[in-house]
Order: sequence, then C-alpha cells, then structure tokens
Amino acid sequence: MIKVYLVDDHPFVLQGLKAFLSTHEEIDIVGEASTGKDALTDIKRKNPEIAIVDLHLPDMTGVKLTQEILSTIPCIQIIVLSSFCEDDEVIAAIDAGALSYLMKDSPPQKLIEAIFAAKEGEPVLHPRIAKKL
Amino acid sequence: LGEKEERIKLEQDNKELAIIEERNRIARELHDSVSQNLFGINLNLNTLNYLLEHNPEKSQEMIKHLQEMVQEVQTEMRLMIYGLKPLDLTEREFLEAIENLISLFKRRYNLTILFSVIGDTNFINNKVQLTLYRVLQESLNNIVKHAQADKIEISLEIKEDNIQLSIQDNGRGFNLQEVDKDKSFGLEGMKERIKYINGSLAIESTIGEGTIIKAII
Amino acid sequence: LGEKEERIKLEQDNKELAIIEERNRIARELHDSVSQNLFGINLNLNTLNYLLEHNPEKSQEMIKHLQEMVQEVQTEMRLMIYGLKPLDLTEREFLEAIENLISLFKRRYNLTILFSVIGDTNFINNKVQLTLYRVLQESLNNIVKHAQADKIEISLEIKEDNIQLSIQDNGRGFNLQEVDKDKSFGLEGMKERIKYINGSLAIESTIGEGTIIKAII
Ligand SMILES: Nc1ncnc2c1ncn2[C@@H]1O[C@H](COP(=O)(O)OP(=O)(O)OP(=O)(O)O)[C@@H](O)[C@H]1O
Ligand SMILES: Nc1ncnc2c1ncn2[C@@H]1O[C@H](COP(=O)(O)OP(=O)(O)OP(=O)(O)O)[C@@H](O)[C@H]1O
Ligand SMILES: [K+]
Ligand SMILES: [Mg+2]
Ligand SMILES: [Mg+2]
Ligand SMILES: [Mg+2]
Repeated sequence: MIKVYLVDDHPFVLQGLKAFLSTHEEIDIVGEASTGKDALTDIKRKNPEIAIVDLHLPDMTGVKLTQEILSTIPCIQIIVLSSFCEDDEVIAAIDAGALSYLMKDSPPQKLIEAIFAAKEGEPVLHPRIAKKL
Repeated sequence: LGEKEERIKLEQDNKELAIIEERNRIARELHDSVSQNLFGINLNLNTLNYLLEHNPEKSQEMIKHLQEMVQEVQTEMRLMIYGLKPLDLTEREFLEAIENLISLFKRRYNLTILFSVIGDTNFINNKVQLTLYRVLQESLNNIVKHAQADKIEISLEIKEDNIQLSIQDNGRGFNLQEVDKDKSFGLEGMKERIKYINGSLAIESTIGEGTIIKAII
Repeated sequence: LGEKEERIKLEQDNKELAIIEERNRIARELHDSVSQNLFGINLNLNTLNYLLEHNPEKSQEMIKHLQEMVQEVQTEMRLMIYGLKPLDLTEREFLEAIENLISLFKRRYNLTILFSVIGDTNFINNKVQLTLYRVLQESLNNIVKHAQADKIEISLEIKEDNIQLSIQDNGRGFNLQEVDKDKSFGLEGMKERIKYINGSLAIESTIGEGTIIKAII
C-alpha cells in the first residue's frame, strides 16, 4: 500500500480525490486537510509517503506548505496540484522541494501514474515547467 | 507623433490595460470556481465507473451527489454570467441572485448565515443592484478566506432616502491599518464601486470579535 | 470642469466601455459553450439514474459518454482561460491548443477539417501565437455561423521571413462590401489584432465557392 495524504481547500476536489484514489487497491488515503495549518498539525501523525498539495490554500500557498512539510518530514514526496498553469508558483514549489506537478484538468488516471512514479522517486512534470527548470 | 496622436495612443494603451486586468480577474474567478468543480466531477465519474462494478449499491448515491455538483456548477456559471453581463433584474430576480449566492456559501463552507430584507427591493436600480451584489460577494469571499467565522448576519434595508447593506461576521477581525493596499484589491475595489454610485462604505473590525461591512447608498 | 479633468473623465469612460464590451463577449462565450454543455450533462445524469434501474447494461456506456462531455467542458474552460490569460506556450502546447480547438469544432459540428503545419512553431512568439489562435477561432466561428460549409482546410506555414495562417472553407461565400462594420466585430477585430503585430490580413470570398482568410505576419 502507498500511504497518501491530501490537502485541498475545495470540498468537491478533496472529496473527489479521496473517493477516486481510494478505489485503487494499492493506495491508502491516510488523511486529509483543507488548510495549511490543519495539514501541518495532522500530517506528522499520519506519516504518509506522498502528499498531494493544492497550490492555493486559504491560509498559505502550496509553496510555503511544501517547505514546512519537508522541514518536518524530509523523506515525503510532494505532488503539487493546481487548476491552471501558474509557472512562477509551480517553479517555486519545485524549488521548495516538490517532486511533481499536475494540472487539475488532466485526466484523473494521470494522478495514479504520478503517485506510482513518486513512490519510485520519479517526477511527473508539465512540459513547460520541465523546459523552464 | 503629434500631441493628439500620442494622446490617442495612450488612450488605446489604457483601454488595453483595463481589458487585460479584467480578463485576469475573470480567469481567476473561473479557475477558482468552475474549473475546480469540473475536476471534482471528473474524479467522481471515474469513481462511479468503479462502483458500478464493485459496489453497485453505492452507485445511486454517487449519481445523486454528481447531480448536486453539476447543479452547483450551473448555479455558479449563472452567477458569473449574471455578474459579467448584468441585466436589469426584477425584484424577484435580484433577491434570487442574492439568495443563490448566500446558499452557495452556506452549503460549501458549512456556515450559518442569517439574511433579512426590509423594504421593497423594487426601488433598487440596476447599477446599485450590481454594486450591492459585488459587495456581498467580496465580503463573503473575505470571510471564508480570512475570518474563520462560523456565523454571518446579512441585512438589506431599503429606506426612504437610502439603501443599506451590512455583512457581519463573528470571526477573528483584523486591523485596517495593516492591510497592504498594493496586494489587496477586494476592499479597495468595493470602495471604488460604491464611490462610483455616490455611496459610502464603512468597515468596522475588532480583533477577536469580528467584522462589519456596511454599504450605504 | 477643466480641460484636463474632462480628458481624464473621458478616458475613464472609454476604459469602462471597453471593459463592458469585453465582459459581454465573455458572458456570451460562457453561455454558448460551457453552460450548454453543463445542461447536457445534467440531463444525462438523470438518464443514467433511470438506466441504472431499468437497463443497467447501458449504464457503463452512458458513463463513458458523460466522461467525454465533462472533458469537453474542461477543454473549453482551458481554452477560455488560455484565451483570457495567455501564457508563453511551448511549441507542443501551442500546437496542442490549436489542435484542441480544431477537434472541438470537428466533433461539435461534424465538419471535415484538414490541418497542416510546415516549419518549426518554436519560432512563434507569444503575442503572435495568441493572435493566430484568435484568428483561427473567429474564422471557425464564422464558418459555423455563416458559411454552411462541410470542408475546411487550415494551413500554418512558418517561413524564414514570415508566418502564414490560412483558413479556407467550401461554403456559400459572401460579399465583403456588404458587411455592416457597425454590427460585425469579428473580421474587424481580426484585422486590428493583426495590424497590432505588424501583419496583414487578406479575405477572399466568392459567392457559391467559399472563403479564404489568410493572415501573414
Ligand atoms: N471578514 C474579514 N475577517 C478578517 N480579516 C479580513 C476580513 N476581510 C478582510 N480581511 C483582511 O483584510 C485584508 C484585505 O482584504 P482584501 O479583500 O482587500 O484583500 P484579500 O482578500 O487579501 O485579497 P483579494 O485582492 O483577493 O480580495 C485581507 O488580507 C485580510 O487580512
Ligand atoms: N466564412 C464565411 N462564410 C460566409 N460568410 C461569412 C464568413 N465569414 C464572415 N462572413 C460574413 O461576414 C459577416 C461579418 O463577419 P464578422 O465575423 O465580422 O461578424 P459576425 O460573425 O456576423 O458577428 P460577430 O461580431 O459576432 O463576429 C458575417 O455576418 C457574414 O455575413
Ligand atoms: K484503496
Ligand atoms: Mg485551492
Ligand atoms: Mg478579498
Ligand atoms: Mg464573426
């Protein structure tokens, strides 16, 4: 089982991610949060291998959250999600240590692929971002 | 270039800048609401596919959930289109638009919202309607983003010589002096809109108690 | 009012008018595309509910259909947001955006569209990309609205000293002299956009044979 933690403030996205990813037999959703603050207090207890993090949260950016998570759990792999390509922010998140980046309008199956790649430490990046790095 | 040509060029540039800003704003709005919801719907359709095979009893429930989600996107789109292209709304439609907005926030963020109307909304003209709608929208956005409130009271009063809209939350409050005007457009935008129709905006906020936004037109 | 104040007031009015026009355009686009599709999705979810009880074998198919519809709305949204807030696209993305647009029209209106690219699209800068994208979009809109064509040929050629985009249809053609410039903004808008990046637009149309729109930049 791959232990995955979810952070997104949009209720439909959070619910949708949880329901969809849970259908995969090798994925275990160990926790979820809709603010950066909640994520930071909860994630240590849940000890996930992978966190899926929304770029826009009400109380902090995905970039900041990536930094904070990695400073407490350095071996976690972070996949950043956003609903449209904001190059600067995405690149900042990668600089902060996020492994992969996915857009919210890509097919859901891509997420599963990215999770399995992340398990092996392999990044999945949008071509433009890859080009800019 | 002569002075006149230069002025025309400048005006043209100004116009383009205004359009670009407006586009950015709309793009952000679309991305914040509709795109996210569509992603959620897409995820759930994929899940439904799985349920149908592995857990058919749950499918019915999922379909109901999907219907609600699609309805919400429809409401949002309607509100956006209404916001983009305001029509002269009849009293019922104006109230309906306001109520739609309120119930969207209620449902999505699990808030208690009390709403009261005093007086006859027939007397509100279109420009004022749109301004009130926008003030409410941005105030609710701010409450969700910043206030950590769980209760909101909204009142709309149409009096003989003015119209008052107030939005009160029981959240953490903030210090107006500390707002960075270069980064925050919401409150400034409200003020400008209201000034444009010769009204005034009062913001009262107390740390630990909450915030009241009051528009008088 | 002094002369300066008056000028500032005029500029302000101009800016507002530009914004209102832009909003109307976007509202229309949203209404024509995204809203209609959402309505369709809602209807199909109702049907799915029925199928689940009365004809479960067909449910799987309906879900697949629904997934396609949602993906189409997502593509539309992406195109709209891309149009609203253009990014510097990589070669692949630019071609992808163009191809998405073409396949949307193919699918939706059941048209035969041939598309060819000669040369390296890497050499197209962002401003030119967006202009080409808009010219193609408006040309396709016009074909669907006015041409009654069933075949379209689109070619994009990147040469050493210029870039050419041509869109040819086999529809009923029209008389350029008869276009009412006060009511039609599509062709004029294209011309302005292209002029802005120092290119030129040629429109050739023959009644009964069809239309060619050719942009050279
Ligand atoms: N109801 C509220 N409760 C607590 N703080 C608030 C509230 N409304 C506004 N604020 C504070 O005032 C600041 C300015 O609000 P404003 O709407 O101008 O900007 P913003 O919401 O940060 O960004 P945006 O430009 O997207 O609206 C906010 O950043 C927040 O700190
Ligand atoms: N491919 C075409 N085939 C036939 N007629 C066309 C074609 N393209 C344009 N026309 C004619 O030229 C006119 C002007 O087109 P234009 O795009 O400027 O305006 P419009 O499409 O009528 O409105 P809009 O402002 O929404 O674009 C159209 O009304 C139509 O009569
Ligand atoms: K599982
Ligand atoms: Mg978010
Ligand atoms: Mg705000
Ligand atoms: Mg047209």
